[in-house]
Amino acid sequence: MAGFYKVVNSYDEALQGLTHNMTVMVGGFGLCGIPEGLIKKIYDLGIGGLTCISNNAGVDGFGLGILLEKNQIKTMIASYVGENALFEKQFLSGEMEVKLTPQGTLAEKIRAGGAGIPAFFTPTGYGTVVAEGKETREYNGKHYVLEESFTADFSLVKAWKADTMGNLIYRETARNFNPMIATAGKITVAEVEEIVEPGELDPNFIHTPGIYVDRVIKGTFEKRIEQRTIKTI
Amino acid sequence: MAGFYKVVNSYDEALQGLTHNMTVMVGGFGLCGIPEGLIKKIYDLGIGGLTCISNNAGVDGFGLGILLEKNQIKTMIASYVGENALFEKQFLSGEMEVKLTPQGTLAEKIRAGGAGIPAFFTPTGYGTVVAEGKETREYNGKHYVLEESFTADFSLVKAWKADTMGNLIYRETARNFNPMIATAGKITVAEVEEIVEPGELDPNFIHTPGIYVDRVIKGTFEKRIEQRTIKTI
Amino acid sequence: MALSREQIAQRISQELKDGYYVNLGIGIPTLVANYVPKGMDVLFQSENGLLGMGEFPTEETIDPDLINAGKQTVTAVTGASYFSSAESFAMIRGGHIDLTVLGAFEVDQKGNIASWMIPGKLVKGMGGAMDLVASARNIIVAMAHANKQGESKILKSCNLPLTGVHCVRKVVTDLAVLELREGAFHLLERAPGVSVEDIKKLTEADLYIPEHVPEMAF
Amino acid sequence: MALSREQIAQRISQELKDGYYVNLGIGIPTLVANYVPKGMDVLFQSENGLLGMGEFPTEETIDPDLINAGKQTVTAVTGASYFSSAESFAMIRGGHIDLTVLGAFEVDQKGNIASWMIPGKLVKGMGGAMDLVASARNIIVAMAHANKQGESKILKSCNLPLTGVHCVRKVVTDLAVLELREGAFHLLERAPGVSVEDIKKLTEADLYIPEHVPEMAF
Repeated sequence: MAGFYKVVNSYDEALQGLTHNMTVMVGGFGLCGIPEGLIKKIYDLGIGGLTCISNNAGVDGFGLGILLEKNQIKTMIASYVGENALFEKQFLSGEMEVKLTPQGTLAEKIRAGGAGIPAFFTPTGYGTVVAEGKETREYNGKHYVLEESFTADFSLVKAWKADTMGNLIYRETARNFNPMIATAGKITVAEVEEIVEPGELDPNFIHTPGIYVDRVIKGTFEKRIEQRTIKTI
Repeated sequence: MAGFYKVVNSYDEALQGLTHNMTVMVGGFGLCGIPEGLIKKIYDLGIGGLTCISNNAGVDGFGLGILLEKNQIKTMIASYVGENALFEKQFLSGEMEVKLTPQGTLAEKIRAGGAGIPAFFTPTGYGTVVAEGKETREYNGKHYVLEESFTADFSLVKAWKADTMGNLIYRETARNFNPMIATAGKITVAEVEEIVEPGELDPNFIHTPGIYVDRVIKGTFEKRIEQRTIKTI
Repeated sequence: MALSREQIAQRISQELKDGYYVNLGIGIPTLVANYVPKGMDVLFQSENGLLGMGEFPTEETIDPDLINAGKQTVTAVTGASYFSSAESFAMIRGGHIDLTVLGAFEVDQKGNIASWMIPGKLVKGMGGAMDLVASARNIIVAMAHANKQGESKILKSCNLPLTGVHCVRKVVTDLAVLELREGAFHLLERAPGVSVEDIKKLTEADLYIPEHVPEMAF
Repeated sequence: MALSREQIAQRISQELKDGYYVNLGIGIPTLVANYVPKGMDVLFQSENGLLGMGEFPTEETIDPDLINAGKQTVTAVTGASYFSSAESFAMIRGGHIDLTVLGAFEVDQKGNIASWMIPGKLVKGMGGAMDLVASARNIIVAMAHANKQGESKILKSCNLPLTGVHCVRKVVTDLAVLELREGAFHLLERAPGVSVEDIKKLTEADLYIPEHVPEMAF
């Protein structure tokens, strides 16, 4: 299917159109399931002023952490950050704005963005700083906060396998935020471990249908482990 | 896992606790992917006054259509109905109340119910009768309608395979409304074609995690076809 | 001469582009799938949960678990995927479908469409039509230009209950191709042998007629 | 004597029931998994997208694609499932988790909990804690009864920024098991060798003391 052949052969092609001050969503939970090569390419290109939406912000020298070295992130939207010294420094100095968002609200805001839902009520954060300035409402005696959805100029995800038409499957907990992020970008790029021919992925078990994916690139992954824990017998 | 063994051996057990005037969600699209035996059992039990949430209402003598024979449905919430004469009669005579809901809004209301979202904004139905009496709001120049979520006393779904812990997978377009409905019932019963041992379903490709499913029963399915269309060469 | 249903579908197929994801409504729109230009790849979405709908099955391959939104047995093409109705309408509502083709009873010059309900007749429901028209980036309506009594269905303002507002962009009827621009239907093409005067007569809406209105080419 | 972290976890494990789906927070709550009573089956949910979290892996089975919400490498039990973060929090927010155990800096008699932010210190974020406390049907807080300066952390009203309101039901500290009923903490059990007086002294909140307060049994 020529019109649906989405494989690109270079990171330059993969990120074509990404420019300063754009909003970029990046999949992954900690260092698990992150599009390593695409992040590295943003670093190499030196694109700055980015608003970055991702559950975490990497560690010193790996993942989104490398973008801090050149101050490429202007605003970081995440649920949990500060696993690295550089982040802490830029956060405290005010060089970078950080908008903390509860993890489930973050996931749902991204899912809503991709699904054409501009806003929804959630119980999360009611009565806390998260609800400040936001509309609240009671349903059946419980209180809810109105949250608006997120979309992005570019969505960068990491998948296990893709076919050339952009259908994706993820592996284990490396799935995390990737499926929703894949739906919420004007341009969605998937960096994957393996690219197969259409028909090789079972249509019954595709996690992200190709309609959401604009470009597919085969990456190589270090898969660095953040907390190496081993059973002690 | 004793505590997670959810298989029941009779339809009586499967529907235990279902009583008159309850709200019941039923999976399926037309006659595709419907819990045939569970519907039949409601008919046999003669439970009435039901509020039934399902995309369609079956045909004469099959699917939800059989519940009309004994006037068991008081209120029908669906996106498309009237494929059967009995439905038409009860609808027009006012014996049954019918609340038509756009298909995507119906799917999202059920998904929201299971996901703890009491209400959301959707563009669907703005400017039509569907939006009458509902709050509307503008986001980025586009108009949206506030829709509230659905939950049910019982959710009845049809799956292809279950393991004994209630993990489910669906097959092809027989998936349709079943996954959301599985999440939105106080008690969720899955009628399936095959029951396997835990571990036999790939954990990477489970459509409905067992946490949503309370009871599993092995059914036998006629799988009646509504519109038999064959290629004419 | 007025176009047949097949010819309307054939004309609409000229609006397809390589790599388009397309949702076709029931009726004439379904026929568009038969006229995909050679060498062009298009994927059809069926809102019950299938991306990559193929042709009807044979007696041997018929499968009750595999139907389209019209509840007809179908097949799936290579590279297809199945998903839930919630995911399907997330796809639709999120604006991921490139082109939606659907039928209508009436359209008007405000871009409104009425396609689901005729007061006094049995109401079967809107199915997915309201979601599709509220969400699609690009909607083409396939319909008859007038009813059997010769009354226009291309109106200043719809009479029937609406399916959606401000959403119609292009209309292909048995007589003409119309595009809605700034509150008026622009007459882009006419059916072979049908005169501009014929079309004017059967169009209640404001109609902008360019100097040259070519005949449709097939 | 005050309980150790392990003993707090052990006491909380008595609240488990066969067939429970449980989410354990970071710290003491994680240890609860080590004390599941024999013959009882419990499934642990990890909010990054795993239902059925198992023990830590061996050097041979370690897998960077398989971590828990604390970013530690883990394993999955038989019958586990993986899903997206949106699905995971749908599960949490929708009230499908039977029991949530999490740590806290402070709790108060209105059922409020503060666990994510200390002004003046670096704020790392709330992660999934706000979703968990806003949604769980059944929340147990595992925490120290007082800080090192002997100041109570069981308060009339939390001082720190809140994680959630009106959500705490039960608190297990190094000194006591408390249950919140009608605006007061009821002292259900005391740690072995700890007197009711000791607990009263270190509890700022309104404390209801029944006639008989048994020692915890392990």
